[in-house]
Amino acid sequence: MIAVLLILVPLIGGLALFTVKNEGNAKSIALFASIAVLVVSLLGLTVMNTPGDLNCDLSWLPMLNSRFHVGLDGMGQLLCLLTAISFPLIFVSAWRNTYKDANRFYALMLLSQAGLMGVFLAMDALLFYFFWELALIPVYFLSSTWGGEKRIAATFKFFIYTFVGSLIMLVGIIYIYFQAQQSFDLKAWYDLKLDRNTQSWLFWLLFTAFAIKMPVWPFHTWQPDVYEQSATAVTMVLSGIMVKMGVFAVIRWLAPVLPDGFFDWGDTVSLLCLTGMIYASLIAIRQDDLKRLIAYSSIAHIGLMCLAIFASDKSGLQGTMMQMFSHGVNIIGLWIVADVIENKYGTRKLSQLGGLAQKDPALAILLVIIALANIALPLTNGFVGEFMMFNGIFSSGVTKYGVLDAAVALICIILAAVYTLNMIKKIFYGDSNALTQSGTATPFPVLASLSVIVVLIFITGVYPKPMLQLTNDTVDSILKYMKTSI
Amino acid sequence: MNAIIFSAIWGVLMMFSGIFIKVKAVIRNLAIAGVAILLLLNVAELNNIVLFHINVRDMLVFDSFGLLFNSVAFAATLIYLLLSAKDIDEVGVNQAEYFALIFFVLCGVSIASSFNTLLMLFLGIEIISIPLYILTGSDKRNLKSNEASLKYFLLGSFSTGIMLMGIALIYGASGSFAVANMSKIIDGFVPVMMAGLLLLLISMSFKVSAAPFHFWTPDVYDGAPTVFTSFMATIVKAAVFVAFLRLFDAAYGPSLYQWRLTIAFIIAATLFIGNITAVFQQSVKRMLAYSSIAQAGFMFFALFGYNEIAKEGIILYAAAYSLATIGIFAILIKMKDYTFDGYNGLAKRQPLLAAANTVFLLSLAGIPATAGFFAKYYMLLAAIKNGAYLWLVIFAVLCAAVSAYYYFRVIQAMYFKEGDGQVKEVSPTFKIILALLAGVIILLGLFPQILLVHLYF
Amino acid sequence: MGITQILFWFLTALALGSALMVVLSKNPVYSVLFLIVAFFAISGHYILLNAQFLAIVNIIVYAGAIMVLFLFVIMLMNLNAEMNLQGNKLMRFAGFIAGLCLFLVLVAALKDAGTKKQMVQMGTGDIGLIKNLGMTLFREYVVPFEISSVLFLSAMIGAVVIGKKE
Amino acid sequence: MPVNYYIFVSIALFCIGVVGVLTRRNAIIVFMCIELMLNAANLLLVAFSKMHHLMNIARDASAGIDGQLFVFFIMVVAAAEVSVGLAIIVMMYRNTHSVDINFLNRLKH
Amino acid sequence: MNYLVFLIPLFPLLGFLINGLLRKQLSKPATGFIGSGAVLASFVVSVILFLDVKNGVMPNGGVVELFDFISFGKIHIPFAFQVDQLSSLFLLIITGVGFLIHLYSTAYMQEEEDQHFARYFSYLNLFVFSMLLLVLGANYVIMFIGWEGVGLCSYLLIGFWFKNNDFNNAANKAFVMNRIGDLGFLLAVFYILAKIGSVTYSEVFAQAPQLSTSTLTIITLLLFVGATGKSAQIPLYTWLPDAMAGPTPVSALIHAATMVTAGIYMVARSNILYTMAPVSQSVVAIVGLATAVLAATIALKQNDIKKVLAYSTVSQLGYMFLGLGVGAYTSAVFHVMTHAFFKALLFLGAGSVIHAMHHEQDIRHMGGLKKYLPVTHITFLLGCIAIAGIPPFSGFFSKDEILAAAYESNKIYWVIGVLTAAMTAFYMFRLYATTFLGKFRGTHDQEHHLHESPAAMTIPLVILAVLAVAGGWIGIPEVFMKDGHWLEHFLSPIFAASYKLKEVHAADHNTAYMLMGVSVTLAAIAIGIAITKFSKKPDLQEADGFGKVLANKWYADEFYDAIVVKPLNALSRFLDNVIEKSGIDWVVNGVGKGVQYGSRQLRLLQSGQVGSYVLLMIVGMIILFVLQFFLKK
Repeated sequence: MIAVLLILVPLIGGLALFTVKNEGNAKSIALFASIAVLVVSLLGLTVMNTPGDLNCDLSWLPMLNSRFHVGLDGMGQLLCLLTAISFPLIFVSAWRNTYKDANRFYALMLLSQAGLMGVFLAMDALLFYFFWELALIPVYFLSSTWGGEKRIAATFKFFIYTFVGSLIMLVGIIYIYFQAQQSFDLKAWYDLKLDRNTQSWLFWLLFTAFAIKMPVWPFHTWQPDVYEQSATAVTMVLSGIMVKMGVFAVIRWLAPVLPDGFFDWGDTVSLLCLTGMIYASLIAIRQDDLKRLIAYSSIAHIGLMCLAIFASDKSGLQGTMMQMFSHGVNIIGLWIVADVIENKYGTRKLSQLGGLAQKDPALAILLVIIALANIALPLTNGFVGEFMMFNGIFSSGVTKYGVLDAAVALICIILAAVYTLNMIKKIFYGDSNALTQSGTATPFPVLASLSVIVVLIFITGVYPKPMLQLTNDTVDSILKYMKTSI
Repeated sequence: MNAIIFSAIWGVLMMFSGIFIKVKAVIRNLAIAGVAILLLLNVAELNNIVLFHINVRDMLVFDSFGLLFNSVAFAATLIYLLLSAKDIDEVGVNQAEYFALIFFVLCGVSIASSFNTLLMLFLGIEIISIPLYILTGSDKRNLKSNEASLKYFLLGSFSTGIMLMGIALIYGASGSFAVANMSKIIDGFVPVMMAGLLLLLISMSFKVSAAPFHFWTPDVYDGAPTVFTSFMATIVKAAVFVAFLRLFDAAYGPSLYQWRLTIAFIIAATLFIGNITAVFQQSVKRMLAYSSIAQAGFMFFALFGYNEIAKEGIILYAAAYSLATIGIFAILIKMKDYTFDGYNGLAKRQPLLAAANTVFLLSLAGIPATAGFFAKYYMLLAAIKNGAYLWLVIFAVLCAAVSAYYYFRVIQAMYFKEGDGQVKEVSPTFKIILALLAGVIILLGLFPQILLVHLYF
Repeated sequence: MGITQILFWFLTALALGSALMVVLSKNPVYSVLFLIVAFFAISGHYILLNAQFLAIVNIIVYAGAIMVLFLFVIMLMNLNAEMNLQGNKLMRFAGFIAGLCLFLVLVAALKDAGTKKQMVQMGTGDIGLIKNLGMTLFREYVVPFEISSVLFLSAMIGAVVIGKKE
Repeated sequence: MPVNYYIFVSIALFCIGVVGVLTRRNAIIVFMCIELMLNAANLLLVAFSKMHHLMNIARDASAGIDGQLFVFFIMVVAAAEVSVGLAIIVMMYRNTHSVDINFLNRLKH
Repeated sequence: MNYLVFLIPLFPLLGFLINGLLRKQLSKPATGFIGSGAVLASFVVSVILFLDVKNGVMPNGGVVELFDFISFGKIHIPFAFQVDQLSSLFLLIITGVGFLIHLYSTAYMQEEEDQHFARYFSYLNLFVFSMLLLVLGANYVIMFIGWEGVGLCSYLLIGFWFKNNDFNNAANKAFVMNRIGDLGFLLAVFYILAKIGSVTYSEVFAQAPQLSTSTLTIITLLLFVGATGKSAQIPLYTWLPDAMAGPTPVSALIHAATMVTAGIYMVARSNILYTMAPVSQSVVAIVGLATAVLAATIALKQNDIKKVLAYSTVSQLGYMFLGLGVGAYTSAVFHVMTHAFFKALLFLGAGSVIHAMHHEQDIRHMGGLKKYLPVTHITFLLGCIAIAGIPPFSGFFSKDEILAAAYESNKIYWVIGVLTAAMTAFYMFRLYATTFLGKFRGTHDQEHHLHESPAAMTIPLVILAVLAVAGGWIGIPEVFMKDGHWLEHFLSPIFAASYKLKEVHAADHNTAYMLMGVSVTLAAIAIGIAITKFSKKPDLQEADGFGKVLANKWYADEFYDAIVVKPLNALSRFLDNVIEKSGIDWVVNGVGKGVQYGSRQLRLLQSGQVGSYVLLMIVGMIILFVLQFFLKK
């Protein structure tokens, strides 16, 4: 029930919005729908959390033995919550923004939410693939319609790139389907034991798609361009939630299904992740464009999550889940700030900004907190996730290089501090210049959504226990299939 | 049998209607009614209501597969006529004859989907081809149409020659034209059989425009009046594929393993050439011609996989591909400029057209929730089920990604580019049908079984 | 070497030779005439195989009707040797090579078959007689026979639609 | 006569037809060469028909007759094709005063 | 009274929140009151707890669990506090000195606008909060929270005047260098977690003996990397002098009295681990000593009043590490305490001077301030004497204890230590003499405005001066007084295990007297030279020769710039321009371009000529025949 509602509410809301003509109404309806989703999600977390409420298994494609099976486990709850929280935040923060054809904009946003929910909820591989692709289409339209000058080309590259990955994944899914006695059921896939060689190459069929989506170095080059060119609200969806699809998919659809392949390629992928982390962090240091800087920082963060997953350690996995949520919330906060700055001053160039802390102390404080959460300062949400991930990587039982991996990855923490502080310095500190002199105070909706984010940062940062408990069972069951000691 | 006889009769009727009826709309509606009745009769036969009991001496066999395909083809034709019948009027003065020819083609389609001997296959293919040569050349003053018609005719006859040579060799090796007997090969005649089958394969590949026998396709599709290109590229092509699959059933199936390499080569070449060449096209019409080659490459997987899934898949593919392409062509006909730029800014002026077109294009690209996804999906399923040649499947999906490139160029033009591509007058009926068509495609994309379930009765 | 063999080789040589001349002749009229010769040679083969009906039909329909139609069109268009429509050198060369390769490949594919052992009935046999063919055609093959009427109808319409001056 | 003689003769005729299609630019001649290819197939069919007759004569007095009937149908189809084909060529000639198959070359790439 | 523990960090946290959120509403006195009051309240609670601890009222080993912080699998990391001898002592220092500095700040920061004033106090409260977490934490993770927290506050306060980009750079530098150290700390935590499965002190220390020496060495070295960052030791010390960009009370509180001693606290806390890893101990001692010498030499030639003090801090921290390295944990903690008093005093005194001089910090423009700033002058002088190690001032006791322990451990340590002590005395009195003695060398305008600071500033100076003088008396060595070393007794439970493992020999009385005599004599000589040399004729010209090297801090910043910063920037540029744009992205775009190029070429096949189509078809046929007939196995 809950699971279906999570998909249906945004879907219906989105479709209905296409018919709304008035822009103001569109905005309100979108916000209302997204809050409704949030309510449903919270209901699922609190009162209606029996398996009967959370799962829904309907006949769908009897000829293919595929069912409309959606359900929420701990990880699903977490990511659905993230998705549910993000959209109201995005809508509120963009309240003062005016979009051409606002009804279409908000409609597509809600549709993308429906698609994302579907990805996180699907318990059937075909259904998963279905939503995986579907989530992409609204985002494609969103990024191509609203945004910078080069948006069309950048989005197109992104689309084709991820489409390639998805299709290769489809081949893998079909192959496994036949191996699993023509079943798409998640459970059947988990119980499937393929021989090591098969797993080894199947791994790449699936992982390519996930790697492109995350993105893992060197599949990342679509990302900075798209983030830079898309409208910022869309970028929030992309980087806040959509990239989590890749991480999520690795945990749910790759690691337990192909454990041997997963282990065999673990070191290789870890190497890619590490390279990517260092690489992206270093590049982030010299970015002058705020959006590109955040984009590269996102690559580094995602690399860490991927690395932690491949450590196949309980701590690492739980940390990854925690971090998926935290990173989603934090990076949305960063994008909100980027959006505000761009709207206000018409530039994203760090070199042209400066001294905003005088003009806009509230924004400065909020950004500093979010940025610090992003670099995992203790008592913020980022710390819990990263601490656990690093611990997982460090004590990983599946690789000989755990300590080395952790040490190298920790270097990125330093580099993250370098570019994040640089960013803060260049935007907020120093004396204001001719451009920033004209600055006005940040509108209330933006501050409100940023404040919510800050509150989330501290709540989850100081008392992460509920979240850890939420994902505990999921992690245990996944690890069981990964055959490592818990 | 209902369909074969009725379509022939109605074709004659249409032929004479041109003499007796002077109002174009009446003729048009007569044709639409004819197809509707044809569809009904065929569905009736699918439910075992047969009007004509004729002893066909095993030359034709009416099974659910063929009949279901006929239904799809007729339904597609119905939609095609509903959308584009007016445009047929505008091609030339011989409106009634064009409709008559379309009915004859449908007769050929019904034969091709139910043949049981090579003779009927040959006749069916020829009955399909000859009217098409004419329809291609129907815009007589247009040199492009002339050229297309000539090329189509010469190359088509050439492939007929190859087919006949193949049939002759098959006959020599098995002593019969019945497809059922094709596996009974006389001692020492295996190479003869194989050569015959290969020649037959080549000529059929030609008809479905598979590389390297596809060369006629872009030129003919481009040169023919757009409204007929639409018909040729969809219903007819699908029919030939169905015939091809039937042929495989008897002839290639038993010795399938011997053909896989050859078919793999054809698939790879078709996908590669179709998709890659389509990328650079500037005219949407010509792009669609190449895209039809590329789609043929995917349909070929049904032959490659050759199993029950393939049968389901080819029906679904036929439906998905035909419906979507008909829709795209119907919109293309309304455009004043056939280049990609001609679509610029369409979403502003004709949001419904643009939205429907998007659905069709997404379906062709194989995006989920459109029929095209399950069509491609079934093809991959059919191919992977056999386990071998996974590289080919990967290659195919990479090509599918390339296909997204050129399909999305149209979407980009419609939605994201500024421009004033002009559109001809479109009637509300046209829009409604277009919307319905888009709805059908999405419905099939969510629940393909509503079509496929009819295969099993 | 019996008379049948001699006739076989003669007719074969005639058919192939005149077929070659069809391709090689510069004047289209000559080509038509050589093609008629080739058809006659093939008809001769049919007679040799005691397929009398086909032999006659071949001469009447092909050599008679169809080729005359060709000739008629050529005359109508006043095409003659001056309009030299040979392809360019390279294309011709490539064409010959490709044709030759195809021939070699086909021969190679079929040469070691058990076809040598199977004999063709020459001179006798009554299946080629009009009576037997007719019986079978109108009993067993009546459906395709009727269906071919559709083909003719469409060809007729086609000739009208395409050929008619507007 | 062994049947492989007929096979090779037919193939030879067929290939000559193919070469004609390849090398000639006159549409009518090209079309004639295609007719030649059809005739090669016809000859082969008749030869096979007689071969099967000989093989199965004991079992079935009319064995092999379908091969000859097929030839009949081929001739039917060929006649139909010729009528359409010549109409197309004439139409083109009317518009361009040429029967060169390469004369019209607007559709490419 | 353990239930009161949570109040200690809570007060500053509340102060931070109130001042931070209501910074535009509150007036300066209100802000100052809240800020200082919060710390004072914490101090009061700390005193209560301290008395409890002193009386041995420590239920549950002083551990108070507040809630579960992070737990997964078998690992539980509670949010727990531990109040024992060590932490209660540090609590007193932090809240006590902290309160004084807060009080001082209310006057010092008076010139700031209301909201910045409030911002300052909220930062300061946040710092106290973090520092208290660091000290109170009952496990390494909570300590790490405080550890990073103080780093953050340091960053915020160094960059307090954010309009000045040099200050911002200094703040960034401080944060990044601290982070480098934190990396080591974190790795150590992971190591401990992996080996022991817990980070709670009691469990870690209890199970430590089961670990191999190499493991312990790695853990302790990694922890020490953290300490070098936070406590400004070689190689991560360069941020501290730059950190003087912050307001002077901040320097006093964070960069002298408390935060920088976190490393010492951590090592002292983990003393058992270090004791079992002798290699690490030596490393700690050598790094500490090297830092002490290096910083002292640099301090000889600095002309910025705060820079001198900063280097002196680095140097003194080096002493403390030397003490830890030679196993004299109590002495190190003792020195932390005395150092907190006299260094805070010195910084606040310097602040008073700077305040009076209208933010002039160059001592070459000062001189003769004795008569204008009497209170400041006296207290500053007392501080100088204390740091120089003249008995019976506090610095004498703690420093000599360390030197004595060093002597026992390794004579060379002692020799260098004593020389450093002499240098310390020299540069401190050079500073004193140049600033307070002689004639005023500033502008006439400055001279006109010279005035003693208000009471809010002088009262803390006086209190600290008293402590700087008398603070050492809680650790009077055995030589002078039987059972005089009250501190040692108090702290003994903390270090008991270590001392049991490795006895620290107290020097016999004669040696002790000799050692004291040497160091005091040398210090006195150095003082004498400094006073005579600089009171009349301060060296105003730019240094040259070796002096220039010292004035330029051994070119350490330039060195780091050349080996770390520049290569990193170059690498970043290379990756961005070459690898990213013309490497990976080029390949990705290249695939797209390749397809387009292929398309352009491939479409030429479609020549539009029937002949070529047929030719290609025939070629295709031949290929298929070859495939089908001749290429199959």
